[in-house]
Amino acid sequence: MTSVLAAAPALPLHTAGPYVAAAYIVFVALILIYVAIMARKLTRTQRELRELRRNLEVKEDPEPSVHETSQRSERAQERIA
Amino acid sequence: MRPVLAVLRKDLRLELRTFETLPAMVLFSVSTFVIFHFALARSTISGQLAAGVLTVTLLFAALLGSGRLFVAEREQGGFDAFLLAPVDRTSLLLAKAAAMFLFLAVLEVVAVPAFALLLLGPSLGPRLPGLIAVLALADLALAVIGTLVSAIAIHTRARDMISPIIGLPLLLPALIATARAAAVVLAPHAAGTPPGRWLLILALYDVVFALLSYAVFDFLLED
Amino acid sequence: MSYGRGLRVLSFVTIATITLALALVFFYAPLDVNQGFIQKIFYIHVPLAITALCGFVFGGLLAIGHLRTGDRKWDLRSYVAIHMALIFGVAGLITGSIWAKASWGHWWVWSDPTLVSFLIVMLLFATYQPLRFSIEDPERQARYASVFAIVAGAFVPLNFIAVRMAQGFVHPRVLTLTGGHLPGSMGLTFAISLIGIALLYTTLWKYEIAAKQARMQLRRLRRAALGEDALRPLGRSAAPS
Amino acid sequence: MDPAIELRGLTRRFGERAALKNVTVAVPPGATLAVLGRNGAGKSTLLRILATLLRPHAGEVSVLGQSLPRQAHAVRPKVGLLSHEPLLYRDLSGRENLRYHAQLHRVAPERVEQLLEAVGMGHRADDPVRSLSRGLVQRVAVCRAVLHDPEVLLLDEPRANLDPAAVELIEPLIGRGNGHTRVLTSHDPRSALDDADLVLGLSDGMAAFVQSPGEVTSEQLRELYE
Repeated sequence: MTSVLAAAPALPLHTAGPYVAAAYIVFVALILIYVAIMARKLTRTQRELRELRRNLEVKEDPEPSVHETSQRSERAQERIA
Repeated sequence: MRPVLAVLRKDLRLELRTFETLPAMVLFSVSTFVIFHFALARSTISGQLAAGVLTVTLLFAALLGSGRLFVAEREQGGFDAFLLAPVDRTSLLLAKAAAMFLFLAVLEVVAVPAFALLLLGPSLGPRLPGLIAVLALADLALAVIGTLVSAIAIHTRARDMISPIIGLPLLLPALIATARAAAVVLAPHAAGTPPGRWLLILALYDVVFALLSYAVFDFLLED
Repeated sequence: MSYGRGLRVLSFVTIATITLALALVFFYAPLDVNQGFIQKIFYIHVPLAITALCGFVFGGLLAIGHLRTGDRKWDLRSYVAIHMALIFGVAGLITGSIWAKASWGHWWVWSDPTLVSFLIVMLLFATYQPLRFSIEDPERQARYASVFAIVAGAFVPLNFIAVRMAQGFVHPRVLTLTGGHLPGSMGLTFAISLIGIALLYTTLWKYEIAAKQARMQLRRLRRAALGEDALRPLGRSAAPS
Repeated sequence: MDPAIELRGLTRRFGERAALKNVTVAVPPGATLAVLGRNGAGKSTLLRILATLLRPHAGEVSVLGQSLPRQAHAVRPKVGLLSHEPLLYRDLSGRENLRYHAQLHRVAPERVEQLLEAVGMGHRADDPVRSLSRGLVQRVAVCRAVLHDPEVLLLDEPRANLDPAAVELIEPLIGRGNGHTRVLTSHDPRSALDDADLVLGLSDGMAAFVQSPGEVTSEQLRELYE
């Protein structure tokens, strides 16, 4: 491989730059894609957790009192904030 | 050893009764030689090209044959019947690999002369001993990997697809060694002896994967 | 839920190491005499490839744990190890291809045995997911995947020997896997890069397992709290369940 | 006396679905357990676990004092399974099939001839299995199941496809009262009840009842098959 490398002339910076940039961008892009996929999965997990909580609340207490309902919406608002 | 022989005898008897595997392998090989003749637009080949054509043809014929290796066991309850017997599970691996090896040997008895007749430029006679040495080691690799892969694939949905896509990359080192060693043997002018280091690689490959298959085969059977 | 433990510290260490590595690559390591600036790809490509290969072997070792104990958590670990290694491997192949194009003018060269071996290993492991996907029973899927992982893990070194021999010993190699002949400053940069990428692999491995376990726990909770009927049936999947 | 077969809390899953849930039953030596239930209730799964073909996921299973799945190798020579499928190669003759199994089980070939005679297969023993009627195939399958003279017989619908005359022939091999401990399933609960000392009703993998045949009410049977 030395011979192969030696045969290849050193590229000047302005030609080499884009290639090096491309390689590192590939690396960063793959990580970002991975993070995006994981973010989607996380959202789904959170949604299912919310559903589970709602279901459990309905199951335990089919007719929640007004007081509890307002408490719950307060909590929801806190979450949004 | 006794259960191995029992299964092997049963497999050979079944093959003689049905002729489901071997004739297909032979026909496939001969057709492939004809296809290579037209695809390469050559009437005779030698050296690396000849070695490549022969190796690739045998490889695909082996994959074709290994695909049928466990079909009767799966479809006619052979797995259950075998598992009910108080015998070592790995004897099934040994028997199937032995059957596969025998199928390949018989295939080559027909396919290699056919290859010499149809495509090979230099005469086969003086090259035969070297070629037999190379092919024997290659057959061992094909038999072991073919058995292992088809045992994995037999319980999958897409078994006809799974076994070649796993088998081909897994067999690549053996394929490299076979093609390179056979190239020397099939050299155009003077027949060479197969280089030791390729035979060594092939033997190493055979030993490693035979032991590995032996170690993991049990887990492919239990449920 | 033990996989989340230590993940935060590990993440920070990983980020710090990779930042340091990038700084060293671009501001500390000298330009290569022959290759010039283009050689900087080496610091990302080779660690990615080495980590991917080690990840494959790691997945095989974890699969041994599964077959020995029969505990499916090992299968999950093995699956994620191979899954991650595949991603790193793809990154390694692309960066390697870019490097080949820049220095030799072709996107692919057959003259470098390491690159060729790497491609073969990738081809083999690319069948891991389809294999899992085509087995429906989760236990059988786990068992067969482990068998595959062990055989394929052992295949990695054997394949390298065979391909290296196929290319012959004609060329002594500068860029050996360990970076043996590199001048000190380049060697240091390479080592830090390798550690950074390996840490990244470990972090993502732990993270992915934690995420998968969380989802499994959630499903179990749903079943316990709401009964069998509340569960949507699992779709066919290559991932352990 | 220790039970020949003992299940305690046996559970087996296929993926997320439990095929058997917490099944507990004990069968004394020489007794016959009839397993009743609809298709998919877990009957075959139970037989396959006892035959060492499937591993239990939870609970304890012991056959002749050996616990499964750990001592499966010691259990195998002592159980005979007559399953839904005949477990015979279609392209081999009955005799060849049995000889093959005799080799695997280390049984003398004379035993094969003896059995073939006993089930009245002497004249058709060299025909390939695929050319035999289902009733004849079942006779060969019975020979296969009892080839190694097992102490425990696991019978999945043993009388399926058999005419009364053939039932007479195989009765001495797998019937009640020759000392075998038996587990049998049947699509016809009435005949199974006549044949059993103990009845296990399976419903969705759970034991609906375990009691002696005399105590099984038609009410229970109706619920089981509804």
